[in-house]
Amino acid sequence: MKRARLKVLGNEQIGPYFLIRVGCGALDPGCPGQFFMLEAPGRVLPRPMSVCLAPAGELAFLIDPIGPGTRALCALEPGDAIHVLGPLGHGFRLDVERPLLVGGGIGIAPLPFVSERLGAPPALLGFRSEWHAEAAALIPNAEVVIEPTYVTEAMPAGHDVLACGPEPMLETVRALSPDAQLAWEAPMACGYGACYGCAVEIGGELKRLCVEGPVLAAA
Amino acid sequence: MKRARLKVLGNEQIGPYFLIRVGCGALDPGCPGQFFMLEAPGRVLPRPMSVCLAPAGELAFLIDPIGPGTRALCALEPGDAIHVLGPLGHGFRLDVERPLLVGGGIGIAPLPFVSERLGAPPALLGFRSEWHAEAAALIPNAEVVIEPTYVTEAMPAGHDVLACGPEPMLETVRALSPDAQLAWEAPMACGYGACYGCAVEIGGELKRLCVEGPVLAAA
Amino acid sequence: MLLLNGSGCLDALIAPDVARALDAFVTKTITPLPRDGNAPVRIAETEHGMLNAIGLANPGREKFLDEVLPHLRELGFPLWVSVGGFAADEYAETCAALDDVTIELNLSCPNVDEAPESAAEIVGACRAATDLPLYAKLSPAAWDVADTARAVEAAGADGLSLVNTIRGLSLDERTLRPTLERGSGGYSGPALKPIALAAVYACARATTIPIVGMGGVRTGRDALELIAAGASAVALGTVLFSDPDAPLRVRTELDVERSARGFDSAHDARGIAHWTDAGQRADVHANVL
Amino acid sequence: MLLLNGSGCLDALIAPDVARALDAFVTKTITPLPRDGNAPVRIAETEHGMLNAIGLANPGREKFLDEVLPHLRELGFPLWVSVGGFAADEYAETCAALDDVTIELNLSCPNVDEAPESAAEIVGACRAATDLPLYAKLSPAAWDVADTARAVEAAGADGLSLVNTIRGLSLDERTLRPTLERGSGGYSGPALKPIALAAVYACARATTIPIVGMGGVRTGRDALELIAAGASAVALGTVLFSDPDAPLRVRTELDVERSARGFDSAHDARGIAHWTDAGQRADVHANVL
Ligand SMILES: Cc1cc2nc3c(=O)[nH]c(=O)nc-3n(C[C@H](O)[C@H](O)[C@H](O)COP(=O)(O)OP(=O)(O)OC[C@H]3O[C@@H](n4cnc5c(N)ncnc54)[C@H](O)[C@@H]3O)c2cc1C
Ligand SMILES: Cc1cc2nc3c(=O)[nH]c(=O)nc-3n(C[C@H](O)[C@H](O)[C@H](O)COP(=O)(O)OP(=O)(O)OC[C@H]3O[C@@H](n4cnc5c(N)ncnc54)[C@H](O)[C@@H]3O)c2cc1C
Ligand SMILES: Cc1cc2nc3c(=O)[nH]c(=O)nc-3n(C[C@H](O)[C@H](O)[C@H](O)COP(=O)(O)O)c2cc1C
Ligand SMILES: Cc1cc2nc3c(=O)[nH]c(=O)nc-3n(C[C@H](O)[C@H](O)[C@H](O)COP(=O)(O)O)c2cc1C
Ligand code: FES
Ligand code: FES
Repeated sequence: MKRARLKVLGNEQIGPYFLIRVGCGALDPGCPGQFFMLEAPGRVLPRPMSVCLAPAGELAFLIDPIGPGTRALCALEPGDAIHVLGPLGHGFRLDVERPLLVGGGIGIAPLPFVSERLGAPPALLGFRSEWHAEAAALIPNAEVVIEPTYVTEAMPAGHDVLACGPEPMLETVRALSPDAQLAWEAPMACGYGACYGCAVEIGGELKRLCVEGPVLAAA
Repeated sequence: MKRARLKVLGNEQIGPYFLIRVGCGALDPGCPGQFFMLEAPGRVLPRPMSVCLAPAGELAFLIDPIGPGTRALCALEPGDAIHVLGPLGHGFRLDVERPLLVGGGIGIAPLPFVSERLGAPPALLGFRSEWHAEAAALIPNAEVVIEPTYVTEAMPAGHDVLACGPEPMLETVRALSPDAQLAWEAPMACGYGACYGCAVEIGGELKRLCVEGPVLAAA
Repeated sequence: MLLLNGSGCLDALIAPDVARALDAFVTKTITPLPRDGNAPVRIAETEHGMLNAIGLANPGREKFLDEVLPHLRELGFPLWVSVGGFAADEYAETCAALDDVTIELNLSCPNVDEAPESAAEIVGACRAATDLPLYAKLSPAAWDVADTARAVEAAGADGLSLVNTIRGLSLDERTLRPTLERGSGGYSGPALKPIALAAVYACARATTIPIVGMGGVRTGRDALELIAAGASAVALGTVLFSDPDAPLRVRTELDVERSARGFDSAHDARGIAHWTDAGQRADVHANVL
Repeated sequence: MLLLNGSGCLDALIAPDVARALDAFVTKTITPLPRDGNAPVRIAETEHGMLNAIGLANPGREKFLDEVLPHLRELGFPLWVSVGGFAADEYAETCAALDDVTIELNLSCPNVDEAPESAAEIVGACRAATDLPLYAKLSPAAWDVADTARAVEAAGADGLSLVNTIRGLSLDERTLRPTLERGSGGYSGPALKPIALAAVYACARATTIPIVGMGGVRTGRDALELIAAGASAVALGTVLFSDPDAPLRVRTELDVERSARGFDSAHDARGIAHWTDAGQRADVHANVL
């Protein structure tokens, strides 16, 4: 875990999302499923964002502008600089035999990096609309379903599932595929185990998602 | 008293000060010695500023960047817009026979407008340095003294003095010239009589400077 | 939905147009004797709010009744008189001398040295002295403001005004000495909003009387939040200093906000922060103002 | 000038490098029994601060003493243990079980339902139970925090920690329901700074014991302000969440600030907000930590 002030290199809109590229400076890009805390200009707390892509010397984040923090991030322009802390948490185990990436909505954010590291395994992505589905272009080998169809209705059996998406989606994936790896979300103030804000129930106890996760085994 | 969002037309540095010109929109420029409350971007409260010049369709303010509010104002760029409220308070009586304008430091701010309205009467201006004295160029017919000489040492008798400057200067002017008109300062939150923050002793009582002044008779 | 000014944040005689844009005008707190207030400097800005140590500058009861109130009446809008004092009987005497106004008892000024007597005791004394509507204005500087709210309701208050300022201090950037001559002052403005929301939310559960919410309101959205937390009316304080047009603006923004959220009136949004998942109201029962 | 973390704002076992940059590490508050804390959502950002309703999540006294404390000791830096409870004897029992640490009594957590017993009573019980240095951590939610400060000093406290969070609430922008599952939470961060300064300033005049100042510190300048108001040490809370490098940064900034103002050490600036015009210290007599 390191903190650095990184230059914004690019900001490109993809459907309703924004792909923000920063120069990664001295920061290690980490593993797929890990995340960084990004300074959201003008806000008190940073925001957790999964690494979406990590080409040499860069880090890219795919961000959905849903509130004040993400809106501030999506308004960044090339030349701006923000403080970034990471990599943080535990990402996906990549020692899997028949990987299937499953993502829903902005939950696809960590999957391009996973896909790259796993050599473009099959992916199943669900979106609310064709517009949102534009982001599927970031992931090769992807089948896309649009609501009212849900990814969990189209999920083939017999795979090692690596999933990220809204909570109801993850719950259904967990039920269908008990040894899936699931990337969860929780509000985070610090991202490195200091605030105890991100507590979620893990094995019947409240534990810090930023320390134990965000990727957890389904069972 | 009216409030409007006004466009910044120009920002020119004069010595250590900044002359900010705004389009005056529907606002009446008021009389010399009156002031406006200027929104200071990013700050909670607006800041009181004397009208420095009021060419047709414009208002100009001369501002000394001494704290967070004035620094924010001096950082304005053409094209920016700020809320402005005014004109406020009571300015100088202009029905005087032998006017002499006396100013010290940023206290010269209201004098260009006074000078214009009175047809360029003699002025005596004191500054801390030659650099500060560059602002004297805004006032025709001005004699300039630089510290360690003080304006009050150079002040001729037999004039109707209209003065603005730091408190010690005004106190000395008051002693030398009992029927001078003096423009005072006090911290102001509202500028229009709402907060009772700007109380100063006037005739033995605490009164609101923004309502009774800022220009008061010396005696 | 009534929109008022915070006591001490507007002078209707000097700025009648601003007061006219409100539903009622609340006076600065009136004490039995005239007060010059504290020595200047009495106001200071902080990063996210402001401090004041005006110190209840006011003409005193007699002069207020004889000279100020008649002029206020001429303006023709509903009046709330903020009543202060240093003992229960002082409050009660002022209440007894008033007529045809709503009374707000300032039980919470942080800018005078004297500690306040028990809020409930003051309300009780005033209740005995007048039949006029009595609002108790409380400080958020209490371990549990809802306790005080319950006590003043039991003592006969008709409503609550929440919140007054909380004590704060700032230092001059150069000298590191207090900016205010008095040292500390009352902290108001944006930074106060979460504190005000917590107080309104807690008191709406603890009492059945209407609440005037205030503290850091700048926009219609802020006003809607206080209403959602349980307020029946909203007062504007610090925002009036930077924007005398705030009454009309906030009202307009509030209309836009509440209709975008499907409420036919701001009143319908009152207390919705207390709704349960089932969509029913929880134990909020504040009456309509 | 000591730099600490605010209790509950750092876990030295998870982030030892952050803790090492401080002069001592303060644990999260330990209660007699283990606590999961409140249900999520437990944190929320506001415009100028944050809210938390962690609810004293901690492993409980036994597990802390047996499993956590030994690991903390291995890290080798000075330890402060924050002690909580729901009755004076609970606090005292934990104090009695501790050794070779400084104790901070958390008398002020806004995130549990039980009202605190009298602060002085708790301090008195703990004083009887231990000879370790005892700091009393107070809430700013009091009409006059200096009164409490005097009382805990008389009861045997060796120092004060000022301030804990104050109760606040925020509403979800879409649903207008409380963002935190618990409803209200403790308000910390930049908005709290003027409140913290006022508390430190008042208590430095009211007592003779050293003060750990905290509340909204982000920069060395903020730290210097608390020192000027009377603090002998400064703690970093919320700022650690956005900047784990804050300890070193704040220390460096503090050095630059104080030397630019002509002070040979930050310690020399202690209490200068209380100096009179004549340049003498007024009635501040806080001892050196
Ligand atoms: C480990 C981790 C990794 C993450 N990675 C990414 C990522 O790569 N890209 C990304 O865009 N986000 C990601 N998130 C989520 C992101 O951090 C949050 O969306 C962000 O913190 C919200 O901040 P805000 O200020 O914009 O909105 P907030 O003020 O926090 O929320 C605004 C509103 O949005 C609602 N809301 C909250 N969360 C969501 C949600 N997920 N969807 C819709 N509405 C919501 C709330 O009810 C609220 O009304 C990640 C979260 C975690 C924990
Ligand atoms: C009626 C009226 C008219 C005014 N007209 C003008 C004008 O035309 N141009 C202009 O530049 N200013 C004018 N002023 C003064 C101006 O309003 C203040 O300088 C400004 O409000 C300061 O705000 P700030 O946030 O920059 O500094 P603050 O934070 O308020 O003060 C910063 C620091 O400066 C110190 N300080 C305060 N006042 C002064 C001062 N006057 N000189 C030096 N240090 C000071 C304080 O001790 C503090 O440490 C006027 C004031 C009044 C009341
Ligand atoms: C300058 C000033 C003077 C005030 N005077 C009084 C007063 O006389 N009586 C009172 O009950 N409240 C007084 N208040 C408190 C306000 O009425 C209000 O409760 C508080 O400022 C919170 O609202 P705000 O954040 O919108 O300003 C005063 C506040 C300010 C800023
Ligand atoms: C997430 C969080 C958890 C906290 N937990 C505790 C705690 O367990 N015990 C305690 O005494 N204070 C606790 N505090 C209060 C802090 O120690 C500190 O007093 C307060 O946050 C003010 O400082 P700040 O504004 O720098 O954060 C907590 C604060 C936060 C933000
Ligand atoms: S986000 Fe702070 S502990 Fe996990
Ligand atoms: S500045 Fe508010 S009353 Fe004068």
